[in-house]
Amino acid sequence: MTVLVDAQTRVVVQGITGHQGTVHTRQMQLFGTQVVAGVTPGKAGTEVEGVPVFDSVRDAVAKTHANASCIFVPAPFAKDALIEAVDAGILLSVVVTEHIPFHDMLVMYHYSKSKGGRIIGPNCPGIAAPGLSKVGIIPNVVFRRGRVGVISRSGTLTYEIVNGISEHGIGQSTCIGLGGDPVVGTSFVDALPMFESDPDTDLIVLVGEIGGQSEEDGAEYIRQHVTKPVVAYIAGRASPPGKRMGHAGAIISRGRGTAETKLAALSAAGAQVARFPYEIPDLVAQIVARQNRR
Amino acid sequence: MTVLVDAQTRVVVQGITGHQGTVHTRQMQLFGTQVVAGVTPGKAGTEVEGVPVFDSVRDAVAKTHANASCIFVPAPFAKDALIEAVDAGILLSVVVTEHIPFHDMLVMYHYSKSKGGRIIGPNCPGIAAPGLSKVGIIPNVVFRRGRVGVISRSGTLTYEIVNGISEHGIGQSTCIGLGGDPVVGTSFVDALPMFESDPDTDLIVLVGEIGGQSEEDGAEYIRQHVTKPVVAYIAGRASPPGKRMGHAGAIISRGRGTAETKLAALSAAGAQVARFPYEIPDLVAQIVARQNRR
Amino acid sequence: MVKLAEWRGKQLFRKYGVPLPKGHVARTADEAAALTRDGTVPLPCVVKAQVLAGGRGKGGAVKFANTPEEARAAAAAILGLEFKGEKVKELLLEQKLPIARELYLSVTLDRTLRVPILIASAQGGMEIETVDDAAIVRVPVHPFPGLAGYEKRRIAQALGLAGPAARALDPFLVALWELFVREDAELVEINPLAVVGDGLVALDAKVIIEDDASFRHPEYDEIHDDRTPLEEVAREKGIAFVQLDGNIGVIANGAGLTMATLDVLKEFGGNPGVFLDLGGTDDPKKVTEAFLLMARAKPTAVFLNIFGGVTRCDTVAKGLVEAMKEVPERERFPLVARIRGNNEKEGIEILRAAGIVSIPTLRESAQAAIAAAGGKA
Amino acid sequence: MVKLAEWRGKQLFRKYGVPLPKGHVARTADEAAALTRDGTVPLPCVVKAQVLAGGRGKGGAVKFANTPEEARAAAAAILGLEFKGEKVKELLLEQKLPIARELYLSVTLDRTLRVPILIASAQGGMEIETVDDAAIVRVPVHPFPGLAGYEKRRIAQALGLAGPAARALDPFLVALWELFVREDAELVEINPLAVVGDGLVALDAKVIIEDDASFRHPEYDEIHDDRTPLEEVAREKGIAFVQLDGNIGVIANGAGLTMATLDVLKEFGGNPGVFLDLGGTDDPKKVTEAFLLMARAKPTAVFLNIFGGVTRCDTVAKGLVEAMKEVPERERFPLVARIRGNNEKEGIEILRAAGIVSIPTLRESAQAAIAAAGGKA
Repeated sequence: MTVLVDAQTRVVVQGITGHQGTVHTRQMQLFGTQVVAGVTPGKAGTEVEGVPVFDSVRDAVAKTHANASCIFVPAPFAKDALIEAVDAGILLSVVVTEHIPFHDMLVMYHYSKSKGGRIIGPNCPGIAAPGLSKVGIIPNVVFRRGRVGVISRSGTLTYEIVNGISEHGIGQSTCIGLGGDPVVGTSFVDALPMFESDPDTDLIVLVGEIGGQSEEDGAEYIRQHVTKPVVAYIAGRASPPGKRMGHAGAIISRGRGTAETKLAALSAAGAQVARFPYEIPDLVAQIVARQNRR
Repeated sequence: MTVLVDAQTRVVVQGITGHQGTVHTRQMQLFGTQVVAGVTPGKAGTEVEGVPVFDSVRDAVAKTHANASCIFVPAPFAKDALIEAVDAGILLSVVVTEHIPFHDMLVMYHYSKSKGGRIIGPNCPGIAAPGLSKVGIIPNVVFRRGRVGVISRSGTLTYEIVNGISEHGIGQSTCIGLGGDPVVGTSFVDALPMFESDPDTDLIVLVGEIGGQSEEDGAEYIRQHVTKPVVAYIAGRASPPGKRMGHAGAIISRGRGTAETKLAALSAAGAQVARFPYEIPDLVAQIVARQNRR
Repeated sequence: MVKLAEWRGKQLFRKYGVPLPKGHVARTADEAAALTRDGTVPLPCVVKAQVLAGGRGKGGAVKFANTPEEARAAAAAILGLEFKGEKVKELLLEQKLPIARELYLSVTLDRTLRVPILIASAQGGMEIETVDDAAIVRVPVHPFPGLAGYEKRRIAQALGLAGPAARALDPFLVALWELFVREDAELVEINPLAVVGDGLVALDAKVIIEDDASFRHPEYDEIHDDRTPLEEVAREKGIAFVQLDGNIGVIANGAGLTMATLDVLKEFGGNPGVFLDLGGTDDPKKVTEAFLLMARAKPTAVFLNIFGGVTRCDTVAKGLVEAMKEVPERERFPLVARIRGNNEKEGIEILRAAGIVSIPTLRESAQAAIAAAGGKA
Repeated sequence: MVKLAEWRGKQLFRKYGVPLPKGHVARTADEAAALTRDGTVPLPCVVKAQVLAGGRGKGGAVKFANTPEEARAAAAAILGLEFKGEKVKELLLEQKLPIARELYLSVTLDRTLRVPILIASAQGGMEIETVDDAAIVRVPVHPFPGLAGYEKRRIAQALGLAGPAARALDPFLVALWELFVREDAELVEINPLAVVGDGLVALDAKVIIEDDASFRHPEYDEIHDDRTPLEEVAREKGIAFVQLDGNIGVIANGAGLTMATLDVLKEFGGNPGVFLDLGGTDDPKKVTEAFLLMARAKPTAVFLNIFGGVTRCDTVAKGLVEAMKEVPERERFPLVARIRGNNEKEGIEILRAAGIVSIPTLRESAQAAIAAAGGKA
């Protein structure tokens, strides 16, 4: 068992003929991902990096049995692209596109959910399981195969942290970048149980940011359900609090959403809290050393 | 196991203080149904036929653990009532109300489905499992406990047919009146598997009408999946074809939807076809006699 | 259902941004001449009878005009025509456009999939039933996200549109979808949808609004469709009433039972003339009204087939007896009853007291009704 | 995000049918006098500064007038005021109404539930954060079916409304919901929502439109909010740029890494002054632009922290070196770099050639940046 992707994952890249789509198709292939199809309306019959391009996801699925999608199409068309993937029977979609209106994402999320689908992102680096498959844009070089699960709201910071862990000689089972948008398809609470039940994961690294309360919700989940060790870091202690959502937003979060409340909640839930990104590899190494002694 | 309702079914009646709501609450009680709550906004704290009334389904569920709803509220408010039931966690709703705009029903159906709910109706007589529970308005007197399952698109015709079967000394396991509207929550295709897998049902009576193609779809399901004997009747051979949906509707049905196509499909699927309602009890009796000989 | 005349359908089209030919309604020949003279309707133009039936072109209900005088003559020729039973009272005058191709586009309900479905064909301008199945594309649309990009592309492709014409299709699709959902339509059809240069124009408009949604649409209260006068009265009273060409009146409760009753009557050689579905009433006054309505249809005999459920047999019997009193002696007709179910005994007793016999089985009562109507048809 | 001034918010309210006091915008004192004299704005009236900040009442930015001359005087007093950093250029004049009670109503996004959420309180007219939690009701609404009847009833009850006032609430709720969804709002707030007789009136309007939806809303292209001029330039160039009060400029890529960089700088006593998030660019020109923008903010030193993923280290290095050439000698500042990841070696080499040293660890590079900026704050 693995988390979300494995060697059987067959990826269709929506927006494959765009710059990002093409670049990351190549990178996914180098990672070992089975990229079986691309979709760009009007470009059927062409190829990108040896991958056949189709006019629609339906055609792509019919011809290649794709079972996961990686979406690079521009924000104004991302909702349509996701609906197309869901309607074609794709149950896992990684939405890399940034700046998707959250109203669109609300529809994407609930529609996908009603059909049994799962979205990672939007505005996310995606998923990577070293040695098996990658769906998204996390740089290949940072990974090393191993038993640490990584769940992060950040992009580049995730690369930095995974790289740091790898430089300590410790590998990862699966890494998920959830994306930093107000509405994400998969949050900490959704991802934690996958890692908790994954026999290939021994410990979990959680990387959060200020804003929202998904880290607090994740902490509550950890407190109640997670038995594996958790190392957590929250970025943004020194940043000005965001003003998004104004007063009414403040009512929803009511004294949550700051670095302090998140760190306190995670700490109370039993997570080991890193104050800086570079402390994470050390904490992970200590736990791995203890686990190896057993 | 039973079909949809049993002795554990706890009914909340939405629109209980209306004339129909009150009358049928009493009838359901006489049938043996556990009617645990009623809902009429603004009438909380009152009682109807000894049943406590609440302002909202949420309150009713919290106080009485209702797990099924029977909806009598007028058509303009029926959509809201169903959404309220679904949001309160009710997974089975019998919508008796007639004249609900089909656009409303499209929303009701897909929303309910997305939450794992099931709707019977609208514009339907509901479900009855003699000796166990009734949710709806089928007259109590027509039933007799037994092993015949009845699925019907009609109202009064169902009563007539069930009564005829009972007068032959043969009882019913469960009877479902699906409702005759263009969009129904549960169609023959949805109901047939429940009866096929119900250990308390030995044979199935299917009562259809002209229009639409749900009988043809049901016939296809019977052909592929149903092992129990089926007796079928289609009303409307002598009726003028409906003009609903005009030309475009004709394109969708394309040579289906008439009494002839329905009867032919059912017959080809192995169902015994009655030409008149009064032939059904005889056909049922013959099959029961054969089954008893085994 | 509320079928809208072409010009009303086009009013809705305009509200939702569908490109239309320049046009205007006229109710007299003078108006038609004036509209073309002052440029409200550019010439040459087409003059179309505003009737609900199809086949207007072949039926002489559509004419062309190059001058105001021709427009006047065309209008005079069409106004007052009796077209498939409908008298022409209104005309729509529209600019005649240079049409490159005629397409078909509609949205209606798919009962099986339980979603709206878009139907498109590159073969427009004819009745869609006559188009080969392979030339028609059907695109179901889920009501939650609504019309998605890939669905629009499928339709553009099916219509053979690319480039600017495909872009021109987009507002049609959005408008059709929005109109269908927001106006509670059961059908929105554009046939033909004309390719004119790089653009598209809706040449005809067929919109049917669902009856059950009429509480949300008081704007259609005034619009009648092809009901007979008695059917119209029935509708106002909430009784399902349909006139056929036979002589036996049928009163039953519930659509299924009513249809089954017709099936049995027909089987034994009877000829149903009117059917009337009481529905689930338990109001004796409504029964009386229904019965008087039946009397106005002048049946040779009436067959009453009631199974009491929600409706109680004694209620129906009481209503019936009241009604019989109001029908004048010379307008009376033989009545054969079959009442079963809830309060059956009381009902039978009330009928018996009024001299009406109730026969318990459907087969025998139907045969008795046929005999009462003068035997087989 | 696009914060709309009260009068613009009310334009949207009007479009969606929300009852408002009679009112009009004025930009001069003469206009204010004329509007009240000719009855466009009935007297007595309220004269309100159209600024985005709250607390206008206490801050002297709201005045009352009983005569056109008083309206002129009030307008003259408010126009040109500097209110919380914003200059008052526009006024909204509105009829003063007899208010019985003040309520609160808003809709925004609940990130956790992933649905819009209606928030209501019977305690309106004050900042909602100061209202006790128990006096606030939150009603999440699923975007597919939209606002349902029972949800409306919950809100009416929470607001203490019954009878005609509860019925008067209905159009407010429908309008708030429709506006929120169709106009891509992230907040729609009515505070206070005033009870006036049996009716309800929106006295204030706060509408924030989501930035990411701006491609659907060209109508807001002209509206600027509280960004500084440099932030405005950054926005046009698609660079995330925020000015703080410190002296060290931070350039990083990705929001998380940028925030982590600030955390580390602050920990070692540094004082970040500007932060600039390059995002996932791999265009050297964009790096150059970003760097020149940073130069205009006049930092004491700049700390560049890049982890190359999508962004390649050599791309950033090239863009940086180009930018340094364009900054005049006397405006230059010390630069401390840390570049890691994709094409790290090439990037380090390019920087070294331009005389910029790259320090590999975050801790040491941050400390070097603080030292370059003149030591701890």
